Amino acid sequence: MRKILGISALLFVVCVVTASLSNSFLSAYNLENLIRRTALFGIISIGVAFVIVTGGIDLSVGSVVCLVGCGVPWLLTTHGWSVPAALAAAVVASLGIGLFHGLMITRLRLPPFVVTLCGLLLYRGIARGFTRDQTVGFGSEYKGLRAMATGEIPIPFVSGFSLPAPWIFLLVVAIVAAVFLNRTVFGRHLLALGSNEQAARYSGIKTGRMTVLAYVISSGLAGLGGLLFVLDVNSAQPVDFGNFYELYAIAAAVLGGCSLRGGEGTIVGVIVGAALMQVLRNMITLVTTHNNIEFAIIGAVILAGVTADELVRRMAARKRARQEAAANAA
Amino acid sequence: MRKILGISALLFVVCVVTASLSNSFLSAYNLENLIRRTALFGIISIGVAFVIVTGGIDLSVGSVVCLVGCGVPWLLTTHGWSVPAALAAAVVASLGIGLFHGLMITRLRLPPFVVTLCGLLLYRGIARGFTRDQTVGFGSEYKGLRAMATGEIPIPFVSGFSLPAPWIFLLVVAIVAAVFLNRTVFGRHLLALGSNEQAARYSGIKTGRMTVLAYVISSGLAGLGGLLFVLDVNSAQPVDFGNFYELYAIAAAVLGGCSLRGGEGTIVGVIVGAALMQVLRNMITLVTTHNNIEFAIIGAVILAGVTADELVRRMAARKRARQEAAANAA
Amino acid sequence: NKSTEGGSGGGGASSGGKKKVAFVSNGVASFWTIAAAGVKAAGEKVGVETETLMPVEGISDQKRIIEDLLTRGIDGIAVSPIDPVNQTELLNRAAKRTPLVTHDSDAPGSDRAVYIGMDNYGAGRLCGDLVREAMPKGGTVMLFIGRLEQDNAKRRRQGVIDAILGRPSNPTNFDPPSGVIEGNGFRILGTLTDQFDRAKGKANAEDALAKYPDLGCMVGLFAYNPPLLLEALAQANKLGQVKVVAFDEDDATLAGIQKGSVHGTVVQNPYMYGYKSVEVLAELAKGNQAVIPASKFIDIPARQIRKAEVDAFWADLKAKTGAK
Amino acid sequence: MTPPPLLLQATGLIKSYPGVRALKGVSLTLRRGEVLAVIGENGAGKSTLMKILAGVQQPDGGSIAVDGREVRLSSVLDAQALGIALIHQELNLADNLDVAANIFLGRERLKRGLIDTRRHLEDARVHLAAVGLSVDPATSVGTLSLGQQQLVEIAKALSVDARVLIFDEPTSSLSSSEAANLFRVIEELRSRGVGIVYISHRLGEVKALADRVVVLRDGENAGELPKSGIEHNAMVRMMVGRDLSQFYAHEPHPPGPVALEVDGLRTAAHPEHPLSFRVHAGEIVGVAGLVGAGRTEMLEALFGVTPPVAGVVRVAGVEVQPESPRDAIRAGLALVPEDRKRQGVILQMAVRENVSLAALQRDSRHGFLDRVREDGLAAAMIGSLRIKTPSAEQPVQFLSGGNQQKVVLGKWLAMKPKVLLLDEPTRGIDVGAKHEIYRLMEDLAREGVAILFVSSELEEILGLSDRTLVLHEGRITGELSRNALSEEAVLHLATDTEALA
Ligand SMILES: Nc1ncnc2c1ncn2[C@@H]1O[C@H](COP(=O)(O)OP(=O)(O)OP(=O)(O)O)[C@@H](O)[C@H]1O
Ligand SMILES: Nc1ncnc2c1ncn2[C@@H]1O[C@H](COP(=O)(O)OP(=O)(O)OP(=O)(O)O)[C@@H](O)[C@H]1O
Ligand SMILES: [Mg+2]
Ligand SMILES: [Mg+2]
Repeated sequence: MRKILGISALLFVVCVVTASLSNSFLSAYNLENLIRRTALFGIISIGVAFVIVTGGIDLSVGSVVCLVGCGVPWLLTTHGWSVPAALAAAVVASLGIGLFHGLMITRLRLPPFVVTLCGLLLYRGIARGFTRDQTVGFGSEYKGLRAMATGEIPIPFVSGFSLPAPWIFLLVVAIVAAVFLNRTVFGRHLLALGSNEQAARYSGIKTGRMTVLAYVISSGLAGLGGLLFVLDVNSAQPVDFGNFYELYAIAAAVLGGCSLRGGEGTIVGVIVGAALMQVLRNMITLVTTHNNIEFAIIGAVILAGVTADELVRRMAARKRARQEAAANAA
Repeated sequence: MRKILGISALLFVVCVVTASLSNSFLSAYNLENLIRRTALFGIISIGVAFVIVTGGIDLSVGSVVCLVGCGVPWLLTTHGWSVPAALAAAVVASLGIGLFHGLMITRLRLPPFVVTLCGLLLYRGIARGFTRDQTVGFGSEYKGLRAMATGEIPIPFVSGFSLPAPWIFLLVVAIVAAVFLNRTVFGRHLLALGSNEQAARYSGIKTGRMTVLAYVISSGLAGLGGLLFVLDVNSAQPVDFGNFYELYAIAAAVLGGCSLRGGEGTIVGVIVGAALMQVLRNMITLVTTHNNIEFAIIGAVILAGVTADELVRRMAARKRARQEAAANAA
Repeated sequence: NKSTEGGSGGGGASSGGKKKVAFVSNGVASFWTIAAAGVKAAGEKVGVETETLMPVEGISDQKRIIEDLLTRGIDGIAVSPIDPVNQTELLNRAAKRTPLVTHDSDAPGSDRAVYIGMDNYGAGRLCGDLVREAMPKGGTVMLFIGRLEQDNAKRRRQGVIDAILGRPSNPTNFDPPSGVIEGNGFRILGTLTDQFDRAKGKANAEDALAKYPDLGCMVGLFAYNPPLLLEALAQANKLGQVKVVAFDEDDATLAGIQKGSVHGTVVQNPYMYGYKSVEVLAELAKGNQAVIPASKFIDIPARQIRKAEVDAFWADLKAKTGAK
Repeated sequence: MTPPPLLLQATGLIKSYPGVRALKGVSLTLRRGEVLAVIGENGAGKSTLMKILAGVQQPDGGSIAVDGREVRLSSVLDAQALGIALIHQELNLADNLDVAANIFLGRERLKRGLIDTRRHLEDARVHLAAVGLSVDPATSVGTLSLGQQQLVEIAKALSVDARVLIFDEPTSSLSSSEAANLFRVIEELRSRGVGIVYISHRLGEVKALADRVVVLRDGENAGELPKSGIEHNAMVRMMVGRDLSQFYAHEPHPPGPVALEVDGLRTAAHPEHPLSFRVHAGEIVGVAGLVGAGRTEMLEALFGVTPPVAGVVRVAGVEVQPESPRDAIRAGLALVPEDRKRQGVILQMAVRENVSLAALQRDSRHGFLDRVREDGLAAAMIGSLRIKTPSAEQPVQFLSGGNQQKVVLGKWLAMKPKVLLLDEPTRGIDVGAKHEIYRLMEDLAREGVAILFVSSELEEILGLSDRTLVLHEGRITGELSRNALSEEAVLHLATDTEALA
């Protein structure tokens, strides 16, 4: 809870500052955009959060986004597959990748960093291979499918603002993920193995299987994210589609309170983290006239945020200690 | 030692395969190129290895390469600084960055992943900011300075092949690093704190100071690498100069036997790891006619390599166990 | 002292007697795929082996590719230098070992045999003229581009700006990307870059629409930018309301012209870049210097495509690239 | 009277780790309602045997029968299904989860497919009460002390409702009152017919509890004692293979000048209580108290691990400000910490590297390692402390607990400290090694080192100390000279909150 408070406060401050500097920030159109982007990045960040909770890392997220994002339109337009067949292929590929990572990590005991780094290189390479580096996209077809990402759901009694469809995906994913993590046996076991794998194993938990599951979730959600991204953007170039998204996803998860040492994390925090990154980027375009220092600002704000969070925490601890000492002395 | 053997064998196999498929591979010109590239990547990988030995991670390497690589020509050509002044600025900046990371990590106890991820965003952003996204370079000036990277040192009695100058830098860096890590008190302290920080502190080691030192070394060598890279290439675009180099550097270090859990690592292994990556890329351009699956191949080879290594290790262990059992039964 | 190394240099080194030439781009894009089709077609026609290489990681990658090509022994290289001024030395080194031409983007200070391509500044001006055509009464304009540090990008953008503002032709102008530029009844509100991240490119378009609800015209200067503009406009229900002027010949752009949501585009002729490069290199490899004009410039002009020209152009393009 | 039926029978169990044969054919039987003690030196194979019986590890050979039927225990769940539960020697809890979640980890109760948190909390309360731990089951395990965590482990095993319950050194971090409570629990389990395997290095406990004793030595059965034959010397003889005469050979020697003077020291954990005492050169001062009494905090404050908030510390008359262990070491202090594996040794490093770690800087030449001196130091310590290791290059993780502890001692002896602080120096250490550590402490005291040692084993305090400080909730509640020292006196001061400060 503590951890989420800090980041939420930061998000709030950034929103207030942006709103005061730009009156377009709170326009329905901009909010819809923000929500859609947060939803897309939120989905892949939640996936990564599961891996981080186990104490692992998944660097392949961006490349899985690329593989699915390029693969689906490629199958549909170049190979004329049907929509269900192409979606099935995407599901199989992304879950299969997660399974592969999980097995390499648990069976061969290879470090997650290495396995998923190879994945990062591999899947983008595969996408570049099969598309022959061609841009792929839906053109003006597949409107129905694309509504998954571009559709809007009107809110009763509210006009001028409607919910972007990806938000529904995020909502479903987040609720399922939160229940899964906090209320089911699987989630409990995942948290346990993240903080002390041996203890989990000694308690009869099939730690290998749980770890594999986490990687499957991560790749699966990366695949879903990749699909939604390409449906939203409508075209993908394998060389750069989803580049660096693993870092954004990990950053969102860590900002949202996931400890890279494992065993800690909340889904709400991850979404707040993803939102913060998107609001920052939005702010830079809305408020300034140059967007080339965007990343510098994101980096600086995150750093300032975690620093402030840490300092506040320390001050609180010191204050508490002082109060206790005073109470005891009295 | 075991760990280096596996990777060295892999490097050897890749070299033999490439040489048998392309008779240009062993040409003096190609070997010179390979040595130069290995040297450049080797230098930044050694830096990262120091951080990995402490159990940390440095994701900012590529951005430091970018900052120094863009900053030096910018200061020289756009601002007319003298060579010593520009170099001094580069040294101060890169060591300062390492110091900053180290202090954030040890004093504020922020996770290295977060601090250096922010660094990754920040320093590239800064470089983009001050160059206003313009390409910078030396044109046809500064030949003397550029000889640091492009110069060649003739070998006595050998004609047709001369050593690229960066190799000298790598040699010096590697020897100093190896001596430092294995033969000095500091190095021992670094290894100790990488294995068990608490025990190291209880033994009177200034763990904070040693950790800071590791980050300073990492950023310092990234700065040196950035300088040599830009002197070699002669021009740098802040947007992509050094992109992903942190991943190559970490991959080289891990391939070379550094454990991401800390406390383990050899300098020779890191260089072999860096060489493997370069030979792989070289092979793909020399042997195949499409380089778009280059990364897929690198990823696949690394994965196959670590997998084979692990399997061989297991087989050896099983064989040893069987022999022991037999000996005991007798 | 390099004469001893194996596999390098002279044309005779290639296997099977067939000459081998390489075409090196400045990055990866569908633009270059069209060029690759031209490379292939020319290779088949003049009987040389061809290869198209696209660097992923910018300049250092391009350098590595050229070095490796020289290692392998190549009979000619056509390259689109990313940073012509600073790459001069590399180009000169390559030119010593094999015939070298530049395409798409020139390196005038180098020893390259000839430049095959168009003038980016001029093409930019053509694009700027389309903006003025689309908005005869003037108005606000936002520019969208992948990156600004590439020489061709800089010149192209400058051409657009100068033409919109009605300035005389001067390729050495440079307006910094931040800040509003005004004149001639137009307000150029800014230039947004996306580093080839399409999601970001689309977000840029959306943010611009949010920031300037009454934006007049959006100009997409890299091939993938106009389609992203169209996506953003479609989602904001502003198709047709905001003018779009494009660069290059993405399918979505051409379809947009057909439908009227894009006013027009400026197309280069990447197919001819590839085709001509191979033709020239093949001749140079035979030792025939006569293909080089005195100006050292083979012009492959850019053209404007509006609704009237789009159908014919598209059909021709499909025929060349073999697309359905 | 027929003996109660056999619950568990292990025959000829064999287990090898890389380079070590931990079990070379060990057999064991356990009957209903029996408390079977398994004893042996460090590294004898006790824990390995128990891990096999609980399905944590699989044997290379031999067989296991439960209720007379041969079984294969290929996982913890298999063993639990047969009613076998193990309390590990090392703590195995997930710090991030609460007490209740840890107790039911792997056996969660469900309600409509989701975890029934309320029922967990309720049931946990019952099990916690059984082991006498009064913490809220919703508190995070990470905030509990070592002893409390140990009790959570025990509660966890009790919640299995096992027929065979294996305790692997359960009392090593318990206070005597907590241990006494545990013994009551064991009695009750026995009366319910549960078969209990009990491992301990505290032979007093074994004598009090066990119905039968099985002794292991070097991975083999070294003998068995029936209830009537359980007696200290017999057990020691079987374990060590020889007699250990005079367990506590304490001879008070005339104390020298004051070596450690502590005046008004306030620790960060208990800043409200100033601590003042002195230790003379050549004196052994014991520190007794219940778990959580703040003894560790006191030592850690003196050693600069968590610098004191106020107070004066003088070592041999010179004032020290212990801001870090380094400062303390410079001043002539040394600390053998409580948690050997986390704070004492670096498991992956060789014996040589561990022994030389603190002395490196002193022994270096301009910052370069002096391998000759380092090797010499390691050899000297291995020799004088009789550290059992194949070579100085052996990674410490492959040594037994006692030998690991000697490595830690060696590290500090190399520094020739004026004051040696020891926190539970014999925790988890076998009799033979204990004996040697006591001897070492005696020798050091004779050489003029001032020794301040914390122990939860009253026997040890009674046997070794010239003077005893008793702590209660961060306060020194009393000081007992050797003549006034008795079990009752210590316990009184350790529990009596009304005692004078
Ligand atoms: N995982 C392991 N890998 C390698 N060797 C091991 C492992 N576990 C135990 N050993 C070795 O097996 C032998 C038996 O160890 P075990 O832990 O069973 O001893 P123990 O009797 O429980 O000792 P202690 O009294 O110190 O707890 C020792 O030599 C130990 O070093
Ligand atoms: N009831 C409690 N609730 C929460 N924390 C406690 C409690 N009792 C002790 N602690 C904390 O646990 C930590 C370790 O206590 P510990 O048991 O090591 O104290 P100690 O007196 O040194 O005992 P010992 O050395 O005998 O184990 C201390 O930080 C202490 O404040
Ligand atoms: Mg044991
Ligand atoms: Mg303690």
